Amino acid sequence: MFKNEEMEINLGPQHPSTHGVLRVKLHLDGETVTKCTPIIGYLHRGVEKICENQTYFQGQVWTDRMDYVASISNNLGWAEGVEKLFGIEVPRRAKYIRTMLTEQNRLASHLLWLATHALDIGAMTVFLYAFREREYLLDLFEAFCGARLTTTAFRIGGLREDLPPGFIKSAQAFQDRFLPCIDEYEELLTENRIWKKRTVGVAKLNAEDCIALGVTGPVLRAAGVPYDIRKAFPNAAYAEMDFEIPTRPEADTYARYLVRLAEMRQSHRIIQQCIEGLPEGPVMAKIPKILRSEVNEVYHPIEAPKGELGYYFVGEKGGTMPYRMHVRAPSFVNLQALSKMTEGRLLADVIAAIGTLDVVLGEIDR
Amino acid sequence: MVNLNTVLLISSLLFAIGIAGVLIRRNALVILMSIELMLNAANLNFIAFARHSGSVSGQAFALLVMGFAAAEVAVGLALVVALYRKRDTVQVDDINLLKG
Amino acid sequence: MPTMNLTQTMVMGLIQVVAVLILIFVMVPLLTFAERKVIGYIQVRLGATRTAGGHVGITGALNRGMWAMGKVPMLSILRGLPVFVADILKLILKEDIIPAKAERSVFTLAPIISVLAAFGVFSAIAFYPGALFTFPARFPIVGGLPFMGFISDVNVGVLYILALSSVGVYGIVLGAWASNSKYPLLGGLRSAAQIISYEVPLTLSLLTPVLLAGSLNFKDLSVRLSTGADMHWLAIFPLFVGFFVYTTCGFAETNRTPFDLPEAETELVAGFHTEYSGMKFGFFYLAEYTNMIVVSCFASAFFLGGYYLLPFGLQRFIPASVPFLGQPSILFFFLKVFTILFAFLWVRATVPRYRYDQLMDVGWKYLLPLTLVNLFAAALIRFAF
Amino acid sequence: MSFLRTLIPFDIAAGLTVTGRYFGKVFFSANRKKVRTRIKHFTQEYPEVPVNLQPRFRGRLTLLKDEQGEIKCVCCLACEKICPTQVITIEKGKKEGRKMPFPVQYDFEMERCIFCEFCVESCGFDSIILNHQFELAAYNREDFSIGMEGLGQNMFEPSPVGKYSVAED
Amino acid sequence: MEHLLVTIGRDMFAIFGVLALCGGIFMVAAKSAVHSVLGFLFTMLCVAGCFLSLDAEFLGMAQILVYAGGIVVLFLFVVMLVELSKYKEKGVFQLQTRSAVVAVVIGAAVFIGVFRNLLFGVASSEALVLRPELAQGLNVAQQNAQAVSRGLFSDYLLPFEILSVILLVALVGAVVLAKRERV
Amino acid sequence: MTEPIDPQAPAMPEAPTGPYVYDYMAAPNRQVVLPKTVPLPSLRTYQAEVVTAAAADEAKWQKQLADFEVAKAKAEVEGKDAPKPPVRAVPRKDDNDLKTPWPTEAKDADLLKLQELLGDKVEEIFEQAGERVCQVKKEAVLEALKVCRDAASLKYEMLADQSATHYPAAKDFAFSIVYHLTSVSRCQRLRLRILVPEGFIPESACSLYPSANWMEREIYDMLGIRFANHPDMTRILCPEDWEGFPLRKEYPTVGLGQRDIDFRDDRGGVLNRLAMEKAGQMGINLKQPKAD
Repeated sequence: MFKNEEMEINLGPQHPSTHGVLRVKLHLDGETVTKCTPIIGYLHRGVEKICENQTYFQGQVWTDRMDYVASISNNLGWAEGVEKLFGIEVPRRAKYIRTMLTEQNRLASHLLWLATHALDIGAMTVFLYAFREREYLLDLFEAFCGARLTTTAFRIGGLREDLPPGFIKSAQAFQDRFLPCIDEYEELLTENRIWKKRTVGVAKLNAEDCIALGVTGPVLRAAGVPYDIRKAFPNAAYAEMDFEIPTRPEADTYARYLVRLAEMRQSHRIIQQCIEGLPEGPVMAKIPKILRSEVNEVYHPIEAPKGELGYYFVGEKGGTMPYRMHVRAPSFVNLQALSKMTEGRLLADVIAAIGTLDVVLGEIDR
Repeated sequence: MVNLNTVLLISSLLFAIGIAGVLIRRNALVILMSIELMLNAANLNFIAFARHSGSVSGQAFALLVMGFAAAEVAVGLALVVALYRKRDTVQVDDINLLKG
Repeated sequence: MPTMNLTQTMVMGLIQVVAVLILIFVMVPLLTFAERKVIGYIQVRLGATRTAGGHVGITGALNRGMWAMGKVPMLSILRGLPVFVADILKLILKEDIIPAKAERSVFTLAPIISVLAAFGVFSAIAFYPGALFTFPARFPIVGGLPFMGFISDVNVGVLYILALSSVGVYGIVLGAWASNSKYPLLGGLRSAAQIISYEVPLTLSLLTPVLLAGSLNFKDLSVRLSTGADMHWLAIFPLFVGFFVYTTCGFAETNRTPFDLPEAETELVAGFHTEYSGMKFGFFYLAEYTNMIVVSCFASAFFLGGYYLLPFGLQRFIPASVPFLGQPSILFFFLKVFTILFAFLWVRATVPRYRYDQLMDVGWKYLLPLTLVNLFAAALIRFAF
Repeated sequence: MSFLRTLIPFDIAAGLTVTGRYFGKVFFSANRKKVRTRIKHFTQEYPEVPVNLQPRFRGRLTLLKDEQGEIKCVCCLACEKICPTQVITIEKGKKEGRKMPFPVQYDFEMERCIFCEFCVESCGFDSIILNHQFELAAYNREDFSIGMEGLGQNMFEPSPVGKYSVAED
Repeated sequence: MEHLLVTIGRDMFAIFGVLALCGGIFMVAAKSAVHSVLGFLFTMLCVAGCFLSLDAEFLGMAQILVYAGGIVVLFLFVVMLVELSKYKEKGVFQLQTRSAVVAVVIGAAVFIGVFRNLLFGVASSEALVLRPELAQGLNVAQQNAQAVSRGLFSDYLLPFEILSVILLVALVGAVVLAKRERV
Repeated sequence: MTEPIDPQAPAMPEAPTGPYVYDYMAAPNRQVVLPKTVPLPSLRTYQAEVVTAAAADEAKWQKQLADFEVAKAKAEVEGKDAPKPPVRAVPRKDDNDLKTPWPTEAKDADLLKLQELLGDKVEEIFEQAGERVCQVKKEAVLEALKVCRDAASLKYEMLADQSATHYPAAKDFAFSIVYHLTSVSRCQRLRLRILVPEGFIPESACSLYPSANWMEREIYDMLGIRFANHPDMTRILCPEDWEGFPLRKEYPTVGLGQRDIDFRDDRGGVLNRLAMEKAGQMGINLKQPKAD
């Protein structure tokens, strides 16, 4: 440990704070990290290969299992990608409902992030408070599609069923109780001196590095780049929604925390607009029973809670299954930035950096 | 009651152990510890004589010796660490060159 | 106090040691239970409400019957109480694993050192300044002897306690080293550095009451401080700052949040006791909670008024003639101890944890200057007025 | 003022206020006597207090029967084809006095089922549903192979698996 | 029983002293440096016990505080860091061990020869006994700490100040020595 | 294990030799059907297809006409009624039909600019489903990426995604590698595509876009395409010693690389054998997988 003797330490694959089976190989000089190598693949299930052998309808169930904390966003990406591949136009009501559920799912994902990130840094009560609100959201998902986590919420061409009776009412009830809860988290964390010490200036990644490394989502926005696919390439009903892209110039962990909290408030706003402006009409487009594609390729990105989630399809002539399916998982690309964020910093900052990147291993390893 | 010569015997034996440690061990850390042991033997004598004469001077001196011991350990350990960093060893046998 | 012969002294000492041991062995499990409950309530859940097998056997039948009647079985605060027995049973019955590459002797020695250092402290702590009760004359050896509120009345009690608690660090460091594993080693190094650096402000903050009261005897010190005998009224300020610094350092000494870096589970899995299991782990656990109790006893005795009702020497405003409130009582002492223990749990549930270098910063850059200034102020008050 | 704010931890006091408030609320409401009084804690005591499931909850697959007690399934194999994990195996057969085909065997390998409800969606005869059963734990793998008949594997029984769940007994 | 207890109480110093000797021997003879440190710690605690039995309460506690709380932890710290490397000791003892042992034995013999009369002479048991009434001088009104500090801050103020300067110098020196050269 | 055989021992059913192994070679998923066509979207191919289809349609119509003429002549000869004249089939349309996005001529300014800058290194540009596609020569990919990133009017700063597709049925190439570029400042997207044959080592994009690091490792891991000048060309998702490249079309969904892991510390196989014997006593045939 004295004479340039570095300790090599394995953070994971079984470790309380790596959020799954992430393994990070650290070279430590005392407590300072000199080299940081993320090693992934422990959860590799070959989703892309499986989807090449399943029809476009069936493939959606695998997207649930990628980013399992934001499965509705994944469903949306899949459904919209396939619709783009076939040129299907979705009814407006379905678009609104999709937008609302996706935003609720963003809330759920950000709440989970807040919970685990705070727990990593040591604040254990925020964990339970955030899970309490997430529970309401999961109840809403259960009411809509029957499952809480692996939702399989949407269908190609729209939705399977319309909203259940009473859904709007309970969603509105959640809307009413949610904003005070965010204030509560802020009271516990935002001004707390220990929280600020642990996050301000930690794991910095400026805008140039973010763009060069392909980092998207709240991490990019916390570096001051107002890039949001909901605004840049509007999908679903986002073009009709009125919301802002929260950004911060500091590009550190604290800025990401603030950006995500502000995003939660914006999502709350979007859901309110969806509830108020929900149009009447059918929820399913007219599509044939068996979809047969033409030769086509499509890359469809959406703004998942973690960043740009892109689905790349190659269609075969007359094929009912995708010839090639590829997922641009936001966590996969974002995780590349971990070594740049942490090298030269302390061991505890690695934990904060993993937390602030908000990685989900199901999505990274696919 | 305790006899003074018991104290003296034990302290001289402690001192002897310390000398033996300095002379026969090759680990610089153990040598440093042996020196501490000798200082403690001296302290024991101080206190025994203070007790014998009924004056606190000996105890005050023992306290001073303790402070010196602490200073000595700080410097000694710093030396050992510096040595280890330079030569990758704490064995006194291996330190036979003038230049590091 | 009647004079005692040697045998009587030894027997009385034995009785009192056993009493204190019983106190520890009751308080520590209750403390873990309270930790579950308090943190549970803070986190809008119920905490422990049932032990394993709550649905079988007699208690199971009882529980189910009461649920069927639409009643919550028993008082809900007490329903999880058997958990602490289950905890101890689990620790005792669990397989005691010594890793193959571990240094066996040191590995076994480390938890023992921890526990001994933690327990030994109690021999100088006075829970009550005088005799609690007198044994009736019909008892064979101890008849007519008083049962004191302390084991021994050490002249340099404060120093003794500080010295013993500084020995406790060896348990952690040796256990970490003997595990021959990397996470424990990092935890052990952190712990050694942390405890050594926080011992300085801790000791200095304790010097404030020592300076103000002019004694090193635990009992004398506490009584003099709380009654405010020959103390200027300004002394409340250095006492208050001293209390603040002492509690902060106490959190650090006992490795509690926000200073729980040696066992920061999100960084070092479980820190220095990662490789421990069974009763060896239980010893570390016991030592940590015992240390919490010790810190609470200290803070309560020196800053919060000890055996009297009001803290910081405010007791002088209540004349000794007031029947209950003016008199020293063991109840007041334990009330304060429990309050501080509750604060331990409350803070744990609220704040995040520091980073290692920030922890050192807090210790050396803020607490140490603060205590020095405080000490100087106390000396000024003592000698100027 | 800022110096004072640094010296005195107002921020931590604010956090302590939040947590302390919750402690008080839950402490005074949790130690109640009746079950159905207004409670402040969020968690539920699950096996005793039943779970409220939404009507669309997706549980275990079940075959439905019509009013005569006949199995509705007519072996169109739509569910078998659409299943993403191929957990359904149907064997077609004939039965006396029934025009439509009759499933001689309807096997459901629940250990692989992902509860996506595609089978129910594809069924044109409304002959299967996912019921509301969610305590699907068992000690043996064989317990997860559910069929129409067989030892302890009857699909029409209320709980062929999950027999070790607490709520059942 | 009573007799035994009295004996133990009277010979407390001897017990602690012998234990300290055992610890010292363990320290010198132990193969692993950590074991040496353990032995050292034990010796220090026992020496503190000796101090206590010689009516030097304050010094005993100071011994534990300074040695057990500070110095031995430092030793342990350095030993743990040094033993991290895979470097194996070639041998525990030096090459000149035998001659060293001979020298120590000769030294002890000379020592005993010179001081034999003084220590084990006929009158020694009378002259050298530690009389209990003399302990009162060390224990002014049950406050050994006060007595020691009186001595320290009145008679020996200059050595005390020199000591503080030396400590400061040692502090600076240790920091300079142990500081890593940044490349 | 050399134990003396006890003649009085009860006759045990013979324990299966070796551990229980699912016969992956016989599994239905093991059989691989290689694709017959090359579903590579391309304006040129589409236009050729359209022309061919029109020609085929025309030829069919001509044949129908000729048949009709022949039939009419025959009927006239035989004196029967004249057959109905053929009607040219019009493709049926209804609401359920999909509006398939066909490739169209590139009209976008970015694509034209790119062609202008790169000249004959561009093989093809077109638009499909609202996405811009530019196919460049495989040797010039780094140059094309540099132009895309640095040209003032393009400024595609971010490499959002990079992936590859296997085309075993194609003749002069085996893989297509696509680069999805995003311009964060202009909110534009572009797909760059190269076609590489088996064994060709394209230049790595890491020097221009650091985000390509893991994506190229993933492509190597999944499809076996190596990249030149990559800092760390190793497998990323699969273990280091994995056989084959899973996303190639000839790779079966079940079988290759699959291994049975015995978690018990049973080097001599004693525990396994005992378990087999026990299973044999209980009449359970572990050999037969339940799924079949």
